[in-house]
Amino acid sequence: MEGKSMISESQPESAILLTKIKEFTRGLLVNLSNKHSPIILIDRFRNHCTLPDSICFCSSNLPCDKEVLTLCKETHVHRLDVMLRVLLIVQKLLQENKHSSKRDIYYMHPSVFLDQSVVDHAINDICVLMQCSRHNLNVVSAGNGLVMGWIRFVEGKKIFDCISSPNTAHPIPVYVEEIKDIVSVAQYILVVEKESVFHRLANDQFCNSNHCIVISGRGYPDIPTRRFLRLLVENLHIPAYCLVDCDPYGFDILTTYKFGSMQMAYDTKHLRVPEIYWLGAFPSDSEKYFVPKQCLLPLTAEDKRKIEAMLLRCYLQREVPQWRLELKMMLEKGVKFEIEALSVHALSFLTESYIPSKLHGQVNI
Amino acid sequence: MEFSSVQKLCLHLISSAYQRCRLSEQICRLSVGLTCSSSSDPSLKISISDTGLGSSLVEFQEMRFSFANVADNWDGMLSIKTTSISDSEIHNYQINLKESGSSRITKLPSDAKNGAKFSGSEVCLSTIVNPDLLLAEIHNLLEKMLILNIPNVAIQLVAEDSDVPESRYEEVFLANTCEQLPISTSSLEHLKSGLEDYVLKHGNNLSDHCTSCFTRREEVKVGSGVACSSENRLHTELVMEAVLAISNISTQNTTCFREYGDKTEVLYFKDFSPSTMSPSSMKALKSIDWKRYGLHLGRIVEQDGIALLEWENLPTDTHIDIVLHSYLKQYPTSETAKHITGIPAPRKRSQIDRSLVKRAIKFSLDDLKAKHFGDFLSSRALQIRNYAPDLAQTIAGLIFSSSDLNFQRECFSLLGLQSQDVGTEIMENSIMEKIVSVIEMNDKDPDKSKEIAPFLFEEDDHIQEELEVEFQENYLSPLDLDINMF
Amino acid sequence: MEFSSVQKLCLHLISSAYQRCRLSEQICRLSVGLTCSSSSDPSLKISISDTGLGSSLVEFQEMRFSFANVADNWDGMLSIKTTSISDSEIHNYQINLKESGSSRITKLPSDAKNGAKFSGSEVCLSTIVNPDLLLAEIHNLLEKMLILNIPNVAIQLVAEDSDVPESRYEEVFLANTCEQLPISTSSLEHLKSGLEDYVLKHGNNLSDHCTSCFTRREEVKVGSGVACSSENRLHTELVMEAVLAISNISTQNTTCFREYGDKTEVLYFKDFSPSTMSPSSMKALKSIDWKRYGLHLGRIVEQDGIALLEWENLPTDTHIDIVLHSYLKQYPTSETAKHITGIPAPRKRSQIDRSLVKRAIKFSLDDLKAKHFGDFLSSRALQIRNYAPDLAQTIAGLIFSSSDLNFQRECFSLLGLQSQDVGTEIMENSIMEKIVSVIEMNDKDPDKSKEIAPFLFEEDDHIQEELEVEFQENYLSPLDLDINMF
Amino acid sequence: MEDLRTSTLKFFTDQHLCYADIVPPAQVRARIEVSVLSFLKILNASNPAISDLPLIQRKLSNSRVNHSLLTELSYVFLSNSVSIRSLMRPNAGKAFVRVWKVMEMCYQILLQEKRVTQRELFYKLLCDSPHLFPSQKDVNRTIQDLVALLRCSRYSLGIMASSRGLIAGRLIMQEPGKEAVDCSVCGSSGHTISGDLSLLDKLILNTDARYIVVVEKHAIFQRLAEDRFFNQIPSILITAKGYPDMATRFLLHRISRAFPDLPILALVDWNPAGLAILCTFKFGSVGMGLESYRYACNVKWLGLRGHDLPMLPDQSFVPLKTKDLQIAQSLMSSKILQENYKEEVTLMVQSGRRAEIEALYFHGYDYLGKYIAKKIVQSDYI
Ligand SMILES: [Mg+2]
Ligand SMILES: [Mg+2]
Repeated sequence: MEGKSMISESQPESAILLTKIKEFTRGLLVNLSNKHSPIILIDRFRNHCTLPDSICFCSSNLPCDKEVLTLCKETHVHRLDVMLRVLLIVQKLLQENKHSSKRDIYYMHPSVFLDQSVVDHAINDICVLMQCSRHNLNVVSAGNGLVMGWIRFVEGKKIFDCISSPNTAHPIPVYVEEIKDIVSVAQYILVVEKESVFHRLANDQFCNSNHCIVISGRGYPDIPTRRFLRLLVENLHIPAYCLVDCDPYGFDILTTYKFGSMQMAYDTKHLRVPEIYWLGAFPSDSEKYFVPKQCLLPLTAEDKRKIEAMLLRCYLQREVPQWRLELKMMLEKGVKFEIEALSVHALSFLTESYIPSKLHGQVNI
Repeated sequence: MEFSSVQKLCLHLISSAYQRCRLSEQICRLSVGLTCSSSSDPSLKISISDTGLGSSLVEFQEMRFSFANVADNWDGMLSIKTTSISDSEIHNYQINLKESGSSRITKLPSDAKNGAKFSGSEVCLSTIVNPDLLLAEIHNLLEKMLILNIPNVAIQLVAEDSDVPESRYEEVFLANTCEQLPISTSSLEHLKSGLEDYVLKHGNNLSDHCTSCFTRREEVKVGSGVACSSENRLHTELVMEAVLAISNISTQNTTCFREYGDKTEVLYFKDFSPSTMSPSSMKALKSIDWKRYGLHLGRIVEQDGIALLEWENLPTDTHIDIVLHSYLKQYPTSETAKHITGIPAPRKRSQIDRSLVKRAIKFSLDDLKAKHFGDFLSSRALQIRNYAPDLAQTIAGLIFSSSDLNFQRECFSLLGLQSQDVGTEIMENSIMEKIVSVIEMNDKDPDKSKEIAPFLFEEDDHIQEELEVEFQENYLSPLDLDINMF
Repeated sequence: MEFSSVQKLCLHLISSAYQRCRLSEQICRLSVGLTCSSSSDPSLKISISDTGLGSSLVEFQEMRFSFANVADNWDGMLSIKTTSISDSEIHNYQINLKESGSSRITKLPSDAKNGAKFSGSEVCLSTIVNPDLLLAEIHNLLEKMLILNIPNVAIQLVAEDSDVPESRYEEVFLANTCEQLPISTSSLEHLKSGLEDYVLKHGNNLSDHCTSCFTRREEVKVGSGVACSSENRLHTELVMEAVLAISNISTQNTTCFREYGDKTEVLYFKDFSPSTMSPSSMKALKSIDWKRYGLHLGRIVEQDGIALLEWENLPTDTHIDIVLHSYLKQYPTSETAKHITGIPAPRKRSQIDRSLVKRAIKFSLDDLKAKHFGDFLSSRALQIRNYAPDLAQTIAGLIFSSSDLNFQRECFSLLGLQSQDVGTEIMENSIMEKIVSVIEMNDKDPDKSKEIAPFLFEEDDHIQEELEVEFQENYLSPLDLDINMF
Repeated sequence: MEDLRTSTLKFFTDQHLCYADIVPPAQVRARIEVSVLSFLKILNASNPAISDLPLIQRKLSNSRVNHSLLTELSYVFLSNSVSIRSLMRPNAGKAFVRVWKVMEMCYQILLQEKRVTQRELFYKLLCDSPHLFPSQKDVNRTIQDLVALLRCSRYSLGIMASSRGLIAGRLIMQEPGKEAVDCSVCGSSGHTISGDLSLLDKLILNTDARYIVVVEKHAIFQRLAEDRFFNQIPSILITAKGYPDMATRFLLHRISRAFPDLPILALVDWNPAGLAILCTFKFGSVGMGLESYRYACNVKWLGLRGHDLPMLPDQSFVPLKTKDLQIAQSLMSSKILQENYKEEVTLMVQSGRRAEIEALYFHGYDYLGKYIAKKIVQSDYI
C-alpha cells in the first residue's frame, strides 16, 4: 500500500503499529471510494537459497521478491479476508494491550481460517506489511522454552531468580521485550536441543560446576526462546554453544538458532543468533567418544532427503563450511545418534566429560 | 428457388413484397388479401399487393414449383401487375410456374398510368387450400417480421368470404406500435425495439404487452451488438446483428408463459426474412464463453427447426430471448442480387457467420453487462463477490473498534457518510457496495485484469516448498515425543 | 513262510537255530559251516548246527520255496538231525522244499543217543552259490544279532575250501565281549550293552571298539525304555524295548565313520531277529515330540529297506543310534507258536506297535535326559536357558552394586559362598548354575512344571491369577489416551 | 535397614487397592534388595525355583470404579488381580529378564542419587542388552511392570518426570527453607509445576482462593493469567496443557487435600477429548497404572457445556472427526461417567459438531473471564 508512516520514534511500538493499521485501513477505503481495486504489495524474504554460487543476498535482510494482492483473484481475496480478520484481532489486542497466541486467533474463526497455517501465513504477511516483528502485534507463542543457570532478570513484575537455585528449570518468559535488569555471572550460554538433555544437566547439577546459562527450546525453538537467547547474547556478550542430536533434525534446529527459519525470514535479523557455535554432537563424535554401535541408528530415506536438501543451503557454504562438512559426513556415515547415546557409559558423561572437553578443547565450530 | 407448396410460395411472395417496400424507403403498404366465395367457387383468391419498388421479372424467372409433391389444387398461374416509379405504364404478366421454358411467361397488355408517379406490384393467384391454415401461417410470418421493426412498412392482412358479409377479418401490422422511433434509427435499434415488443408480449403469446409482468418497458434488460465481416471488397459487407433480452415472467398469471418454457428460442433472420439457423451459427452459440457473464449454457436442442438453448443456473422465472439478424449491408436491388460477386460463397459465409454470431452475441452480452451493472458477472467475480460481506464486516470492524475518533470520522467522510450516528450496518453496507462495485468493475474487462501479474518477479517454487515444510514451527522429532511427555 | 533264494533260507535257518539256543537258557553253541571243494564239486555244503532246544517239524512244514525266482542251483533238499533233551534218540529227516504234500518229508532212521542227555539240531544243504557273498550276509546277520547280546549263545562261523588247507576262515561271535553282564540281566540291559558295543565299533565298521573316539564306555550316552501292551490276556504281552545312544565320532580319523553319515539308522528287531521296520513304527517315529528333548527331526527316509532319521540341529560329529526290539514276552515254544490265540492279529499289532514305539522311545529319551543332566533340554528350556546369563549377571550386578554390606553378606550366604572375596564372575556363575539347574529340572518333567512357581513375594490368597501372553497388555481405556503422557 | 526390610515385606499385602506410592529412595532400594533376597532364597530352597513376578494388571478388566457417597469422589483403581511375569512361561522369559534388568538399572541410578529420562534409560539398556530392549516401547512397558512389582511410582524409581503443568493465582508455595513463591505475580506464563514429586510433596501451601480452575489449554490459561482473572474471582488456575501429567495431578491433589473446601472447576473444550481430559483429572486412568487413581480429585465441569453453545458463533463449530467419535464412544461405555456427562457426550455426537473454548473470544477477549465468573457465581457446574 502506498503511504508510508510518518511516525516519530518516541511513540511506543503499539501506537506506531496502530497508526500503521489505521493507515492501511484508510488506504483500503480510499481505494474503494475511488473505485480502484486495492493493490497490496507484500515483500517476500528468505534466509537462504540453493544457488550453487554464493552470489546471493540471502543474508542481506532485503526482500527477495514481492507478492501482489488484488481483488481480482479469488485466492488473493481469501488471503486478504484472512489478513483483515487477523488485523482486526491485532488492532483489538494492541488497543487493549492484550496478548494472544496464534492458536487463539485461529480458534476465533476456525471455519474461515480452515487451518492454523493459514493464520500463521496471515500473521507473517501482516508483519511484513507493517514492517514489524510478530511480538509487536501482541501475538505471542505459548512459551515452550526453559532456562536455568547463573542469571537473574525481571519480566514485568516477576523476578526470575535462577541464580538462587541454578539447577532449577524456569520457563522462558513470553514477553521478551519486557525483560529488564538482567544480572548474570555466566561465562557462556549452553543451548540444548531437547528438554531431556536439559533435565539431565539439571539433575547432574551442571550449573554448580559451570558458570553458565542453559537454555532449551524443546525441539524447534519458538520465537520467545530465540529472542531471549539473542537478548542474552547481545546484553551479556558471552559466547553461546549449541548441543543438538546428531541427526538431520538436530542440525536443522542448530541452523534455526544461527540463521533463523525460512518461515520467519522477514524477521530473521531479530531472531537469529549468528554468534552461536556448534558444540556437538558431531558425526565425528561417535568414534571419538566411543558411542556403542547399537546406539547408532541408520538414517532413513527421509533423513537422507532432508540432509541432501540442507547441504544445498547457501549459508552453509558461505558462512560455516565446516558445519557443512560435518553434515556431509553424517550422510556419508549413514548413521545418526542422539545426545543420550553419549551417556550410556556413565550418566554424568555429558556433564563431566563431553561438554568440558568440547569447551576447553575448543572443539566447537 | 423451388417451392413444394402453395403456402410456402405465398410466404415467399409476401416476403419479397416486404423487401420491395423496405427498400423503397418510403412509407409503403403491403396488403395481403384472401378472398373466397364459399357458395359458388371452392377456390381461394390470394392477392399480395405492395407500394414498394416495382418488381422485376428476374424474381419470378427463378421460381420453380415441384409438381410431384403438390396436390392438383393449383393451376400454377400467377398474375402480376407491376410498375416502378419511373415507368409510364403498369406492366401485366402471367406466369405459369408449372411450365418451363419461354412459354411460361406471357406478357399481357399494359395499363396506362396517366402520368401518375407511383410504384407498386400486385401478385394474384387462385388455389384450393384451407384458408384458415394459410391465414395462420401468414399471420405468424408477419408477426415475426414485426420483430425486424422496419418502420416504413405497414402491412394489412384481409380475409373474407364474399358470400358471408360478416366474415371479414382484417389486421394491420405496424412496426413500433408502442414506441415511436425516428425513421433514421439504425436497423439494430429497430431490432432491439422489435425484440422488446416480442418479449413484452411473451413471445407473441399475447396480442399486447403483458402489463402484469412489465410495468415499465425497462424491466426487460436488453443488450445488442453488431459484428461486421471485415472483408469489404466491392462495398458489400456481411453484418450480424444480435439482441439479447432478459425478462422475468410472473408465474402467477396463466397467460404469462413462453412457448418453450425456460429454454431460449433463438430467433434468426437472414436478409430481413425469418430463417432457420445455420449449423455454423449453432456452433457459434456453443462456443461462446457464457460463464464470463455468469451464464451456464447446458445444451442446444433443435425442435421444430428452431434452436433452443437450455440454461443450467437460470432462476426459474427468468427468460432469455435472443435474436440474430444476418444481412449484407449493401442489399442488392432485385435486379442485381444474383450477379454481384461480392456475395460470399455459401461455405465462406458460414465461416464468417460463425465468427460474426460469436462476436455479435459477445458484444450484446458486454452491452447488457455494461448497462446492468452488477448483473452478468463472471463466475469468478461472483465467487470473489462472496467475500465482500466478510471483507466489509472486517473493515467496518477495524474502523469501529478503533479507539481513534478522528480516524473514524475520517473514514466516515471517505465513505461519504455524513453523520457519526451511522451504525455498523450502514457502514458495512456502504463498504460492501464499494467492494462489490470494484469487483464488478474489474470483471467488466476480463482481459485487463490479467495485466497485473500476481508476482512482480519470477516465482521461486523451491522457496515456496520449503516454506511449507517449515510451517510447523515447533516440530518435534519422533524421538523427542516420549521423552518430553514423561 | 516262503523263500525266494537260498541265501534267505540260510539266514532264516540260522535265526531259527539262534532262537532255539536262546530259549534253552543254557550256554549253547551255534555253528555255521560253509564247506566247498573247489576242485571236485562246485556245490557248497552248508551246515547249521546248534545245541539249543530240539527243533520241531512244524518249523519246516510251513517253509516254501518259490521255484520261479530261483536259478536251478539247489535241489531243495534239507537234511535235518535233531534231538531234544528228553528224546532218547536223534531224529533224522529229509525235506524237499521243492515239493509239496506228504511226500516232501522223509523220516530217516534215527541215531541212538545212548543215554546221553543233550539236545541240538543240525540242518544241512548243498547248493551252488557264491560262498563269499553268502558268508558276508551271514556275517552281517550275526553281527546284528550280537546287538541283542543274548548271553547264552556263542556263535561260530566257519568257512573253508577243503581243497585249500590255508583257506579256513573262522569267527566266533560272543555277546558282551567287553562287559560281562550277569546272566540274570534283563533283555533290555543286554540290548543297551549290545547297542553300546555297536556304537563303539562305529556301527560295526570296526571289528573292535574305537579307542580314538571313546576312551571310556561312558562316553556313549545311552537311554533305554520299555513299553508293554496293556492287553495282557492269556499271559502274552507285547513288549517294545528301545535304546538310544548318542555318541561323538571324531572326524580326524578316517576309519571313524558311520555308514549313513549324520543320519540315524533305526535298528529294528522283531522277536529277537533283525527285521525291517513296519510302517506303523515309522509313523510312530514321526509323531514323537523330539523338540521336548532339544532334537529337531527333519524327515525319515528309507534306504536299502532301512529307516533313516535326518536331524536338523545336530552338531556335526554327533551321532544318534536307535534300536527297537518288539517281542512277545511269553515267546511261544516252537510247537505252539502259531496256535496261541493271544498273539495279536497283524493289524492290531501294528496299532499297538505304534503306541509302543512312541512310548518306548519317549521313555528312553527321558532316561537319557535324566542321566545326562542339562542335556536333551527342550527347545523351550534351551530358549529359557539363554536368559540365564543375563539374569545371573543382573542379579549379581544388583548385589555387587549395593552399598549395603549386610545385604551383600546375606546374599553370599544364601548362595553358599563363603568368603566375601568372591568376584563378580564367581557370583554370576553360581547364580547362573542355579538358575540353569532349575530350568533343567523343570524341563525334566514337563507336566510337573505346570505347577505354579512360587511368587517372588507372598500374595493374598484370593489372587485372580491371569496368565498373560506378553505384548497383549497395555490395553487402552477411553480415559487412557494419555498413557504416554506421564 | 533391617526393620525397613521387614516392614516392606508386607508393603502390598494389606491393600485392597493396589497403588504405587511415592517412596523414598532408601525404601525403594530396600524393596529391590528384598526382591533379590527373595529371589535367591527361592532359588536356593530345598525345592529350588525361579520365582514368578506378580504384577498388578494394568488392564481395564482389572479396573474398578469407586464411588464414594460421602465425598462425591469417584476414581478408577486397579484391583489386585495379578498378571505374572514368569521366566518359565513360553515367550515370556524376555519380559521377565527385562524387569530384572530395569530393576538393576534403577537400583544403580538410585544409588547414584540421580534421575534419568526414559530415553536415557533406553540407551543404557540398548547398549547393555540390545537383544532385550530393541525399542523405547520395551523400556516403557518394563518400567510399568517394575512399578507394578515394586508398587512405587516411576518417580521413586529414579526416572525423571518433567511436567508440562503451570499454576497461577492466589496460591503461595514455599519449599521449606526457601523463599515463598507467590503465584499471583508470575505474569501470564504462570509458574511451572516441577516434575520433582517429592519437592511438590514438601511444599507448604497457602491460599485465600475460593476456587480452583483447571484449564485444558495453555493459551486459555495464559489469557486468564494475563487478565489476572484470579483477582476478580479469588482462585487458583492450573493447566497441564492437555492430558494431565502426574506432577500436575499430584499438585492439584495436594492442593485439594490441603484446602478441601475449594471446588475444583474444569474449563475444557466442548468435544470428547476435552471431557476425557477432565475425566483424567477426575478419575485417573487405567493406563497410568498403579500411579493413577491416587490423585483423583472431585473435579466439576464448568464449561463448555451444551447450554453454552447458543452464544457461540456458528463459524466456530467444526465437524466431529473420527477420533472424536472414538473417544465419545469409549466415554459413553465407561462405567464411571455420570449421567449428565453422558448426556453431554450424546449431544456432541448428535450435533456432529465440536467447539473450542476460544470460540468465546467471539465476544471479545475479556468475555472469557466474564463467562467463567458468571458460571461460578451461578454455581453453574456439574
Ligand atoms: Mg532430536
Ligand atoms: Mg482440546
